[in-house]
Amino acid sequence: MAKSDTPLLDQLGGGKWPSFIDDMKQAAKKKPMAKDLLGQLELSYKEKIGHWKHGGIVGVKGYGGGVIGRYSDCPEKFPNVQAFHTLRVNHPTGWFYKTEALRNLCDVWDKHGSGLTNLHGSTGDIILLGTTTDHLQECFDDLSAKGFDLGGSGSALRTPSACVGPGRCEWACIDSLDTCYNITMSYQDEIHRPMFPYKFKIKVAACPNDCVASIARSDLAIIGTWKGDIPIDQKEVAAYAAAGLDIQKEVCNLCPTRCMVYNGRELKIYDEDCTRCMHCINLMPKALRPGPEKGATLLIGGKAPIVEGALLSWVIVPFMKLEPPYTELKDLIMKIIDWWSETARSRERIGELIKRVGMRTFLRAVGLPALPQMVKSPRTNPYVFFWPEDIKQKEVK
Amino acid sequence: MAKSDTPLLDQLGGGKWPSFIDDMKQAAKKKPMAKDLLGQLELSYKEKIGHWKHGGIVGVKGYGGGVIGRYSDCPEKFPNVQAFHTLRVNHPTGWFYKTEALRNLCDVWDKHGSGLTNLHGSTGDIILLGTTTDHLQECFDDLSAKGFDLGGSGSALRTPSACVGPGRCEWACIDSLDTCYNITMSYQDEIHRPMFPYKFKIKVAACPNDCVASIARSDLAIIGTWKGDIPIDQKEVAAYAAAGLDIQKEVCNLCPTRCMVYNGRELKIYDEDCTRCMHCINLMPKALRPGPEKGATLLIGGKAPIVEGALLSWVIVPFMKLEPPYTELKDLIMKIIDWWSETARSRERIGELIKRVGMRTFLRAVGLPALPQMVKSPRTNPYVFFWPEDIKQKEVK
Amino acid sequence: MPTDIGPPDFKTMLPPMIQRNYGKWRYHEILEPGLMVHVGETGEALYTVRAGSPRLLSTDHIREICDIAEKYCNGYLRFTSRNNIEFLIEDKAKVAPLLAELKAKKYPVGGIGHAISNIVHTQGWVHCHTPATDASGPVKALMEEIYEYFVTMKLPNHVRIALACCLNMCGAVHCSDIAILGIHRTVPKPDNTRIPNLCEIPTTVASCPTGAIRGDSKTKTVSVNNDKCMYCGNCYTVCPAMPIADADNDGISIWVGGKVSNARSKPMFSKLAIPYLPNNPPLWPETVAAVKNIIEVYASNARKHERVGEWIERVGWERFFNLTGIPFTDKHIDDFDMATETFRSSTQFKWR
Amino acid sequence: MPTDIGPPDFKTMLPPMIQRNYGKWRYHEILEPGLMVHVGETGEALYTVRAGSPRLLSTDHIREICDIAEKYCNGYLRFTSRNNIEFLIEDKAKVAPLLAELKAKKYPVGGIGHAISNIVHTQGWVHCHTPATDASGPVKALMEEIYEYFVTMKLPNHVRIALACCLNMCGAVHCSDIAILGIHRTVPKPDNTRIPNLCEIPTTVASCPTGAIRGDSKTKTVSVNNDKCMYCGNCYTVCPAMPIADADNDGISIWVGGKVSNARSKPMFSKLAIPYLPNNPPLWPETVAAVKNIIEVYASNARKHERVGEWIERVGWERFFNLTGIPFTDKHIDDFDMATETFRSSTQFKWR
Amino acid sequence: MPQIELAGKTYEVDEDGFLQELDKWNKEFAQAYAKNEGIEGQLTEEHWKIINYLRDYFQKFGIAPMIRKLVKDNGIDMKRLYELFPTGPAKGACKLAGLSKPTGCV
Amino acid sequence: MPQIELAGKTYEVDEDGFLQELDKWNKEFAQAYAKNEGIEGQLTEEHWKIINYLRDYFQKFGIAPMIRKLVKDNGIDMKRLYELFPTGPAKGACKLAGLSKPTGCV
Ligand code: SRM
Ligand code: SRM
Ligand code: SRM
Ligand code: SRM
Ligand code: SF4
Ligand code: SF4
Ligand code: SF4
Ligand code: SF4
Ligand code: SF4
Ligand code: SF4
Ligand code: SF4
Ligand code: SF4
Repeated sequence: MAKSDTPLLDQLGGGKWPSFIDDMKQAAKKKPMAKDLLGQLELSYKEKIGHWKHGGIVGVKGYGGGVIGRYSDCPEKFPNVQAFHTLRVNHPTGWFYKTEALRNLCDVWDKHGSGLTNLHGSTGDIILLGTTTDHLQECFDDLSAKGFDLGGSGSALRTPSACVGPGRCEWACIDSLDTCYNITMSYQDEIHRPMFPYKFKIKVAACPNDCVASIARSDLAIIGTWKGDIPIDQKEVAAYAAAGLDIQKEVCNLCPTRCMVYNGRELKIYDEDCTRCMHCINLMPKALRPGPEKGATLLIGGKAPIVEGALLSWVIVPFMKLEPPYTELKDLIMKIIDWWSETARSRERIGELIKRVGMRTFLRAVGLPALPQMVKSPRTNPYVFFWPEDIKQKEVK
Repeated sequence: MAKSDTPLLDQLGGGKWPSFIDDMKQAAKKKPMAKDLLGQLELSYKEKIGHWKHGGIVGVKGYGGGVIGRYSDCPEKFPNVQAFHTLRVNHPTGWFYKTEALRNLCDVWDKHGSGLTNLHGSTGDIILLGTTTDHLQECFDDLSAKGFDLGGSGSALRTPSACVGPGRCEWACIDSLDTCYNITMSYQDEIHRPMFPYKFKIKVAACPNDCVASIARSDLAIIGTWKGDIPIDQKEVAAYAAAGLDIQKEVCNLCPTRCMVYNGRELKIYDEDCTRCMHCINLMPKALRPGPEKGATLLIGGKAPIVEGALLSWVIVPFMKLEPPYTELKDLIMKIIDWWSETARSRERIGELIKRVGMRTFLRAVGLPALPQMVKSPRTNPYVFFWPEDIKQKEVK
Repeated sequence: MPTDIGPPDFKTMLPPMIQRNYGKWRYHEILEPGLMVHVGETGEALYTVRAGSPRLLSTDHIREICDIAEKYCNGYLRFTSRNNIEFLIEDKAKVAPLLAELKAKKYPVGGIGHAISNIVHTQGWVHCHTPATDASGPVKALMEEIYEYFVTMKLPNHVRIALACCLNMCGAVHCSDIAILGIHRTVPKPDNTRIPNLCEIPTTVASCPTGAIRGDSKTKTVSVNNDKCMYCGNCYTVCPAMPIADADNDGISIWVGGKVSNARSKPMFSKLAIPYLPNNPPLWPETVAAVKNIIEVYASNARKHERVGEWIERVGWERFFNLTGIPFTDKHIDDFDMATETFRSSTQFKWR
Repeated sequence: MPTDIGPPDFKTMLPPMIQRNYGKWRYHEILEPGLMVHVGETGEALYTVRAGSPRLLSTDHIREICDIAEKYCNGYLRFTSRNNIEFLIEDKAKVAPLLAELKAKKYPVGGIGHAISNIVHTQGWVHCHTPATDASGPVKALMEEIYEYFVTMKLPNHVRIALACCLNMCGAVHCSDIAILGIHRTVPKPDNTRIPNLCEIPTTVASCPTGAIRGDSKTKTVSVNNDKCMYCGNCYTVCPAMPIADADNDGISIWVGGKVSNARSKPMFSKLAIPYLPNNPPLWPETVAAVKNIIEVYASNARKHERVGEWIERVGWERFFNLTGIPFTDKHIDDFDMATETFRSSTQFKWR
Repeated sequence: MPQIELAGKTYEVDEDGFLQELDKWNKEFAQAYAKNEGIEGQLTEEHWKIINYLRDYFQKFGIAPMIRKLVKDNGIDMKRLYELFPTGPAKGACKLAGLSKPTGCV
Repeated sequence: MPQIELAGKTYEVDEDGFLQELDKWNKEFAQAYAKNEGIEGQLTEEHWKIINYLRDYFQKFGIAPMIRKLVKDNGIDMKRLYELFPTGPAKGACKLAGLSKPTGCV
């Protein structure tokens, strides 16, 4: 038997969990690009180091982003990945597909690229992994013809994403899919033509379970919530208890506000103390559901650590009704982005900017009132700024 | 009736709560200084502003601190407080007094000063409030003759203080009084002749109730604690229950680690989970007491907000046995102060210094091991420094 | 004269019963407001009567206290870490007469157990050079109004109040159940004619927490960026030519929810409740009313043993502002260097 | 060609049953690992089968998935936010045959409920220019070993694992139950012959979180203060002439206890568990073993419904290090700008 | 390292066509590269305005301006900018202006 | 503002005797004030060493040195320093050296 070219990678082939190496080898059968990618990866495995050069700026006409340029640092060994750019294709909201659409994508990609993809990238895009500079425009044109468009990259609005929400979840308090799609369509220009100080990400989760990790991974997190009492179906409560759920221990004792009382027969919730964490509802979907008045909490600033340390988004609007055409939401987004664009340094995320200039400056700029819901607790340091109008000015004599 | 010179202050005289104005007036009867102080204070009340000039550097021979210089900004109106310096006199540890000692102090102070005092200053000193520059040395000499000495001020070790501890408290895990007194006597030079980068405060509390607020108000907090199981006297537990203490609700449910179980007859503590918060002991002193092996937790860095924001001291030694002559403790204190003195900027408290250079640098410098007890949780940011010896150095070819 | 003799040895100041039971106390009981007994392993019982003090004491007042201690306590007494007087009585029979005499002499007896104790405070206009308010005055005005809570034990837990007259916080205000803090609100105006002679430029520049001060080492002058100044006054502390006091704008802020004990919850900082109240000597009515309101809302809402901060943590700050009627403003939101730690990074909150 | 057409309208991709029950689902039930049903107000039931995916998919593999979806789901499927495949079945009768075919084709079925789901990860050596480790490789090696937890539901709660190949953290590692993070450990050496032409000096200087870089705008060069550099690689991101990768010292760190859901506890960051493990391709045995150990200690110690972070918060980090046998070092102690927030300002701790 | 020759001069460029020796930039270079960036024919005055603006800014501040600023300072809108430089300001305009290749946020 | 006269010159000083016009400092001033600070007779070479050190340091860095540094750099100990300047380095030595009055940590 012929000695393998990829003895290290071979060890990752097969097995119980599907292997990316099997997919790469599958693609390598038809695509020299994929074959050289395997080869270069084997080299990386041997040398424990990456073999891509820094950066690369390539693109398609009329767009400032959507493609990640990449060049091999050993093209002499792997000429087919000398250039190996990635296209970020905006996914259908909620990552729903008819197979026809996926097949179209495959066809385009077999024609123009390596035949390798990521379904999906961390931001949510369909990642078409690796093609050459001269294929970019044509590939884009073919994608367009099939109804697909590029997603965001660079200092732009990044491809918004949403949890499955009303598509398949009983807890959706907002239409995460429609909100996300509406935003995506409204801000095509902002997605395709970077003109922000840095990236800006929006993610929409239809309830506080936050199945798109919006609070951690987006600059603006839109999370469904409710006002009013959690409706209780006591019959179903009893059924859960009968089925073996220890309601006191598993539900009441884990309620963060301890606002539930169960007497062995009936469940009572002191709703004014409930902070809508979802735990009880998660455990008893048949018995409990979100309260009657639905809307979204908006949070700002989430991001990964570079530069100032990671941030989790924080509340800026405790409750906003969200209904098409989402005017209130979009007005606020534009105000926020305008202020950020005017005020930020280059490569400064909105969260970092607010950290630098203070919430008070931000709130005033975008016209939001200060509310206790915005903080875990008020400040502990006495370094309080007053506005000029707070201060009695000296009479000029 | 003659119109009062101090109509505003008069409103604060008398009443249910003892009035400082009454004391000032009492002193004013014999002391012109006290009288002018009243007058100047009335002026401040009228104008809503202080009338002391900035600073003042005065002292006694051989000492660099212990006196706070003060000059009036309107000596023309109040000539007797033109100079009005304060002596900080080191209190007897635990603020215990024989009346004789207090009477001695009063005599000296009537001779040399305003006849006004603070019992005590926030750091713990006897504050002799107001005298003139020419009286300082004599006053000091007379105090010495009566067995008193000055406390700290300036960039020095400040007068250490301690909770009443073994003097009158059943919970004392360490001899807070003796430890404090020993430190005070060992570091007379450091108290009287400022040569640190800034102030350094030590407070000793004999148990985690921390009745001297050491964790908030001292650079080095020494707090008694224990190892081993909390002894339980079940008879006394029953007695408390009989007397109306709701043990489940008031004791067990408020235990921060929820490590207590009460079945209506017996109390059980899962001591390995107990974090020695004192709550259960506080509520049932006859039934429970600190465990058998006594010692201290040392914490560093507590301070008020200026400059970098307030700090609460944090753990650097989870457990240290404390017995005379306290060699281990004092060795560590000297190591800490040496490192601080060599490393700090001017006016940089030890807590701020550690904040600036990192705990790892501090721990290495003073030879303490890193322990999980030092943190609430490990770091969340990935900005981890490695020591040179952690890193494989490149071969020099 | 010998120097460095240190303070008198505390052991010489201890009543004999304490010397016998030193480190061997068995338990204590609070018998009534202001009176407790500690029982030693020997079976001996030491009674403590705690009485309020204005802290600013005249020598004559001290002598009066000595008289009392000599009459009932063989001349032994102590002061507490919160400046109360503790009469230490070995002879049970003397407790009642002592209480009677204290009552007659109008010494408030209390401060033990679930009560308000003495207010830790600072110098204010009496002796300091940086105060934004007075210390003893607001304390007296307030204690007068909350006296009831000192001489009874009807609060959910003890409530520790502190006052500091400027941001230096000479006291425990950063970790108090309720704290009263003097604040300036005017940007200091550097007097650059005096600065070259009076101030160290690098020290002045370094003193500013927010980096608002720029120094010119050649001309030995400084300038302040007004937008970055939050009036902490630290520049004035190091440089007399940066006056900050301003009768029109100095005042008081109120802070709540701090603690230092490790009992149940961990030590906590106080948090801002009211950003500004005017200085209104001699009775500071706004401040007194504000503190009283907080105490009363706490008293009627907290559970037994809950400190102010523990109560607020349980019910939430939304609820605190709602119940007390204190308006929440953008000043409550931290904007110093670790502000993001205080932001609500969660959808868990209450509507009010 | 028209531009800015945006993605296909998701509504055109929804199975008819979803269109009918859109926003009107009543409840769901998890029937067995990897299989759940959602019941709408209409009474209709939609079955979902969740299958694992390597994320890096060849077009042929995608076509195979399409074949399956066409056979059992009328050509409808979706991907999850963690890159699993979800087959959406309207016809209950097709569930069992689908499961059988997936089994035959070796698609792991699971990831629902109290399980480990797919590992969110990044590009690594496959496509990125800053990685300190590979992404797909360690993920595959690890999933192979913890496969069991994907196809069953025997954990206390779900465990979300993520991997990022550098500190940019393209994924959820900063808030994951368990996170695997590639780290560099070598100070970048600026190539000052190339920097003037390739790099913006102000941008490079500003890129450094710890201010380790000094720039000279005249010579257009930079220098690095080695003592202040913690190898984050951000300077390399903006300046190609600051190479940071180093085969000998790059590797992996392990983080634990993060979460993003608001269920019970608030969202939390992941915290450092293991500062460094070597890059050992192709199987990364140290990393796999370390993660497995943490999962197993969690599985046998946490209470039902407790996420990893919730369990650790309850028992304490002392206990976590003790139970897992992971050594605690000075690297675990934060020393970045908000470090003091993480220090133990209390005497409340456990001995182990 | 790829090279190109223009009017007898050799220029080092990277794979994306970005100049590797910034001081070698001249107008001929910009013009010669325009076609690559989808610009037909001669660079117009409007092109030069942008190019000169970029060069001035880069010289002065050591960085490329944020695009919002570029657009504002030159009184044009994004649409026009992309008409002038179809491959966009980062890729097209900066390249022709002889700035170092934009990095970072991709 | 108090004033003192020495050898025909007038000096402005504050209540504590600190010079208010630092550039007026001269050796006579130092000597004249020595007595006030508990120094008998003429300032010795040892005194001058400290005074000069203080002045140099202040000139160079704009601040007074930390005392630990002063002691170290001059190879003396605290005991000796207080023998030389009985009122201490901040009050005594800095005053004679014509530094601005130490502030802050009191
Ligand atoms: C492809 C993708 C990873 C993946 O394998 O899925 C990715 C890949 C890169 N990211 Fe990312 N990021 C990707 C999602 C993320 C996420 C997660 C998310 O969006 O939910 C984050 C964390 C959230 C956030 O935005 O903070 C993320 C935080 C970063 C950062 C750090 C940004 C920060 O402010 O801390 C950088 C560095 C930068 O922007 O210079 C970065 C930069 C990069 C670059 C462009 C490398 C660089 O330094 O220029 C990577 C290109 C890799 C390549 O060669 O293809 N990427 N990046 C993800 C985008 C795919 C998609 O469009 O769907
Ligand atoms: C007298 C006293 C207040 C009182 O009425 O009790 C006091 C009074 C002064 N303190 Fe204090 N501090 C006093 C205890 C404290 C405490 C409390 C403690 O020690 O427990 C603190 C907070 C804890 C701490 O040290 O952080 C405290 C934190 C400060 C600070 C801020 C230090 C910081 O690092 O944040 C300053 C400012 C400074 O040092 O420049 C300061 C400065 C001052 C000065 C010297 C004013 C100044 O700026 O130079 C005050 C002199 C007042 C006067 O005219 O007499 N004082 N100071 C206390 C000392 C009496 C004693 O010796 O017993
Ligand atoms: C006398 C004094 C110590 C001293 O050396 O002077 C003292 C004495 C006692 N403290 Fe204290 N504490 C004293 C200041 C403190 C302080 C410091 C402070 O207030 O600045 C604290 C921390 C306060 C805080 O957390 O902010 C303090 C927190 C406690 C606690 C914890 C209470 C809690 O639930 O948080 C206890 C336990 C209790 O009360 O059950 C306690 C208990 C006690 C006991 C019962 C201890 C004993 O067995 O003797 C003593 C009398 C109780 C009382 O006053 O109710 N002591 N105690 C101090 C009296 C001050 C005063 O005049 O009011
Ligand atoms: C399909 C998906 C949404 C999507 O649009 O793709 C989804 C779907 C559901 N989630 Fe989720 N979650 C999905 C990602 C997430 C994420 C995001 C992530 O993992 O990156 C989270 C936050 C994770 C975190 O906190 O770190 C998430 C936190 C939850 C929770 C909260 C669990 C908790 O106790 O913390 C629930 C409630 C529960 O499981 O009881 C939940 C519940 C559910 C339910 C039961 C909702 C429903 O009624 O349909 C869905 C199936 C449960 C399941 O998978 O166990 N989902 N869910 C995502 C599947 C990812 C996967 O393939 O594994
Ligand atoms: S975030 Fe809420 S609504 Fe959205 S899928 Fe998850 S559980 Fe359902
Ligand atoms: S949603 Fe959460 S907070 Fe509200 S009652 Fe249920 S468990 Fe409690
Ligand atoms: S700190 Fe502890 S030992 Fe000291 S007095 Fe308070 S309760 Fe007693
Ligand atoms: S001391 Fe505190 S933690 Fe320990 S058992 Fe008692 S209440 Fe619980
Ligand atoms: S708090 Fe400020 S004003 Fe009050 S005594 Fe302390 S330093 Fe002086
Ligand atoms: S008052 Fe405080 S913030 Fe303002 S300039 Fe002075 S030091 Fe800075
Ligand atoms: S985590 Fe870092 S190395 Fe990995 S894809 Fe993102 S930017 Fe590239
Ligand atoms: S690797 Fe990070 S810490 Fe080191 S110099 Fe570069 S940016 Fe700074």
